[in-house]
Amino acid sequence: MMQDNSENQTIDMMLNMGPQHPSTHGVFRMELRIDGEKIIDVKPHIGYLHRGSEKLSEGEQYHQVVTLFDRMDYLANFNNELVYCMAVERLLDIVPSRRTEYIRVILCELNRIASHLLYVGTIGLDAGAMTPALFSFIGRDRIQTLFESISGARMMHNYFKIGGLKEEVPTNFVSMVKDIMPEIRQDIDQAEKLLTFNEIFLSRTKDIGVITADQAIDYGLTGPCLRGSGVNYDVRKSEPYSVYSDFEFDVPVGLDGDCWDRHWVRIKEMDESLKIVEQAINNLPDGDVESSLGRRLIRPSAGEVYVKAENPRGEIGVYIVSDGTDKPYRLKVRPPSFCNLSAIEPLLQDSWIADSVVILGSLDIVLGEVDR
Amino acid sequence: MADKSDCTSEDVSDAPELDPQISKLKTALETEFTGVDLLFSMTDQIPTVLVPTESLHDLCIFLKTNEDYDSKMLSCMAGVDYVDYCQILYVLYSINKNCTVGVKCNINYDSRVQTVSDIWKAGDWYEREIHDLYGIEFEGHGDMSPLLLYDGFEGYPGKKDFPFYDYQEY
Amino acid sequence: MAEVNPPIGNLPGKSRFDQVLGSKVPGVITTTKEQLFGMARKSSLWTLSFGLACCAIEMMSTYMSHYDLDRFGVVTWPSPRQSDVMIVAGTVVKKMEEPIRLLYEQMPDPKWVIAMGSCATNGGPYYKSYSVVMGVDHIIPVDIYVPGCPPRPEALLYGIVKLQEKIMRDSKNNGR
Amino acid sequence: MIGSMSSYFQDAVSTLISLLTLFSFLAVIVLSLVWLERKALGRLQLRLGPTRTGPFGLLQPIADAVKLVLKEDIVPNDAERVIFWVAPIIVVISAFMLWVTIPFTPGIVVENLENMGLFYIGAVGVIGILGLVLAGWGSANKYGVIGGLRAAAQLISYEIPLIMVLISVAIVTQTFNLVDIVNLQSPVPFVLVLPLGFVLFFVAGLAEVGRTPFDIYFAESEIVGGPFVEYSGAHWAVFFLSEYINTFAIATLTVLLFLGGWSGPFLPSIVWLLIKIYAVILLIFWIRGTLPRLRIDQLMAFAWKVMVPLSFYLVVCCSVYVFYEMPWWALTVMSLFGLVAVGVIIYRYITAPARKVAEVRERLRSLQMTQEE
Repeated sequence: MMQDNSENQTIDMMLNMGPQHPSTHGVFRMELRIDGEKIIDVKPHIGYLHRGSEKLSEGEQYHQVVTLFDRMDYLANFNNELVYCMAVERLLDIVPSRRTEYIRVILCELNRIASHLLYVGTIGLDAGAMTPALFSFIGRDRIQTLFESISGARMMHNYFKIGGLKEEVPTNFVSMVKDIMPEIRQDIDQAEKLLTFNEIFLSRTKDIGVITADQAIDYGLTGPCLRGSGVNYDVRKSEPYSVYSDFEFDVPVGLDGDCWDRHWVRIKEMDESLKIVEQAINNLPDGDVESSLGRRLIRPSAGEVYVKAENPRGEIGVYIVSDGTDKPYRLKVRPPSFCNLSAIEPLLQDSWIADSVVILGSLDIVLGEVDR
Repeated sequence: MADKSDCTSEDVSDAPELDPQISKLKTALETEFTGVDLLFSMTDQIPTVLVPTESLHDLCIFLKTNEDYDSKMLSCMAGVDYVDYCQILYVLYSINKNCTVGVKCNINYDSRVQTVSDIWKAGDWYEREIHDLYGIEFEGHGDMSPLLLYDGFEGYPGKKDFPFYDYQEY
Repeated sequence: MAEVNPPIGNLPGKSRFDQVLGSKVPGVITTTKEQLFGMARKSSLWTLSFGLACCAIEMMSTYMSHYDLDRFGVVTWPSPRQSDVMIVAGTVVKKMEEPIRLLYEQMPDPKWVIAMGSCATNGGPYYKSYSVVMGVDHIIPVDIYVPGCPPRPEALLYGIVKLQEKIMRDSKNNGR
Repeated sequence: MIGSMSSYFQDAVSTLISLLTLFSFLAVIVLSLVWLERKALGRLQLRLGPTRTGPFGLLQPIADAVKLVLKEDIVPNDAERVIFWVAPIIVVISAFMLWVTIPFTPGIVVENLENMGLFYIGAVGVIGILGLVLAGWGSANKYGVIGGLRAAAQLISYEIPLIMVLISVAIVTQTFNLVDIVNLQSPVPFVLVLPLGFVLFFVAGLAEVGRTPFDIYFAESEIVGGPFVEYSGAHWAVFFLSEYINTFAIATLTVLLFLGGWSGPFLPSIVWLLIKIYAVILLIFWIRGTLPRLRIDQLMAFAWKVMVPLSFYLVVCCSVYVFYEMPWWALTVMSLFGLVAVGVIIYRYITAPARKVAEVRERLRSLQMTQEE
């Protein structure tokens, strides 16, 4: 090692984290410039999972694009399918039946819980606790089993069709969901109680990774990351889509905008989601879930549409340009994780190396969505 | 697909006067930007204005600071390739007013456009992405290194003439 | 694309055992020795914790309580130096190609690769894409392909059992 | 002359035999610990742990060990070869050296150093740190360097309270001999006399062996294994071995110093000792399955602001007790007072996490009130 005896001085060290690192949540890579244990500067690199989904969807018919949306945010498959179907439905100017909308909302909210449960597990792993991950996956498996009995797949459901659902839900759908709800509540408690008020976890997350409300809006943060900073913004409330205006629920909001507040917002959000599921399953209307389009090829008239919805990770927007053919002319997704991740530079500055993984975990990114 | 590319402004801007959101946007902007060629339309339910490249930056600052629009959040930035030019859509959102405004801008591939990353930090990565996919240069943007693609990637995959099935061995 | 020449039938590299004893062990008991070692190897497949995309979530599910890969002695290690199996779970993108090759080369012999999911097998739903490698076998040698998009945890379990069978078969045939 | 030579020879042979016995005994212990850890953690996490390798997965650690020895042994190109090779040896030798003087029963011990048992333990226990730092430095990996430096900072800081507790035990018992210390605990184990000492020793011991929540220096989710990141095969197995030997040593010392060692009714003494040791080890595994990891600055703050003052207080208490020849429960009271009072004061006013807990609880209460309204 180089050493200058006449004048001892410290030099910064470059530390590469990722793309293969146990806690970069996939293939995110960051170059940290560190001084001892302190991070001075960070340079994020993404694109290690850039699959060109947007370009690919220009070559697929409208019905086929749903599969690509499944794989974009692979933790919130139903939510992604919903926003795409809503966009095309608005392009075609059709409205699905009320039963369809209710079933969609139930599945989306259950998916939100599944996604947040995975978050609880991963933030625990990042902070060094391994047991919450195993507990939270029990609840997640329960939800996935329910999804499987409905759609036939544990993750990539391909269940929402434009204007309807692929098929009617099983006859015991209502009883299945009602049975699963107390179990999920128990699983959530079991997983998060090991963490949320644990003193070590508090000291690892409280006042760490603070982002103010103005800064968060400037960076385009949405979802729990924005609400953790105290901004009450939820697309389900501000511009209710689907049938969300029928349900009563609160939007939990944090105060300080630190990692713990983001964590807390997510924990509370799961309770709210359960509330929505409960209301929806009790008032599930009868009717048809078949799309009014049938199995015809879709050729929407030329036009543009921008639709947004609330994903577990934040606001997802879909911009579709149609030129009257059976394939979208251009499809652009506004991925919530992409914007949330872009705030990593101010968040990581002057934090510790150990904090960097916790901050990244509290942003709860999905690389499939960041890179698309 | 290229011959259908003229479907943008004309089709949807049939009756802009009928929509109250459009007229509101029109009155707000026309006092400030006299002599600038603005074209108003609706993108689905979002009032949208098509601005020339030169006045894009000023208009964005205006929409951010204007009390009625207060667009503190750059929600989305999407590039669309219309073969001979590229259209960029800026979706601006105001949390306080709960209103969305769209700004469109047509850019020729040989020209440059002013960056908005100094107005909204969110624009930073969006512009890098659009640079990756369409090859548009943003003036005043500090770091234009590839974000999604790797160094040495040839071509601009967002463009319509970029091949689909042509598999390149890396 | 650079050439990667895998050892035929995954012959193990030089271990400490071989360096010390080397040729001193008589050939008569070789088969038994190899089989014994094969049993040890197949019972402790430590995987590299390496998730790429969607399949990584199902891979995590497999490690967790319900499916519990630990029953088979499979645990994850964060460093490639301590792992035997690389489960390529997800789409391999051209930008990710170099790191994957590097990781594979960092793993000590004997090492195995499981291509999990259709993306890692042949590109899957992204077969038209401009940035996706059509299967991880374009980069590194693959032992087990697990089909599915994403494969169910049971499928991955089956893949690991198949890999164990393969290890035993290889050790019986002395690596051929 | 010849007689002395042969006696030396006999001495050497007997020492060699006992060392070999110790080595094999510890190897078996480590295998059992690996199995027990995976099983115990599995049960904590609602799963089974290894089941396929042998009955109840009992052969799992053996398979792991055989596989690790058979793995390719990689020395990175940029590594300092000598340091890279020597580091694991230093670590494992220091781990074994500790065991030379630790008695299992009055009879079963390699060499009971009568006048300096505790002193020897305090001295030898530190050598392992050197190996960790060298391992981090020699592997020419930045994660390794960070891990090595973390190990140095952490282990040296927690050595102080550990040694202070050893000193206070020595003050109370007036001996360094571990066998005597255990015999003195026959009516009342020291956990009742020195509860503070027990807690301090256990916590500092957890930090010494890098167990959760103090597994900072090889934190898997941050620095990917720290000093061990570049080690593979047999070298890594050596680190693994020494880690478990150290865990076993800390548990054994806790039992010997505070839990009455091998004394107990009905069963043979060695069985009692092993029961107690495994109980302590299961406690360590339980903590591993429950708690998250501290951060390096919090870890150091905890050492210097909580552990070190408390351990000095304990030494003062023990000196006062010995000087004024008080009854044994006086020491318990003083110790408990220290544990409660000093602990609470430090907890409330010095350590940062506690303040935050209060803050957060208050906010939660207010939020609940608003929700009820």
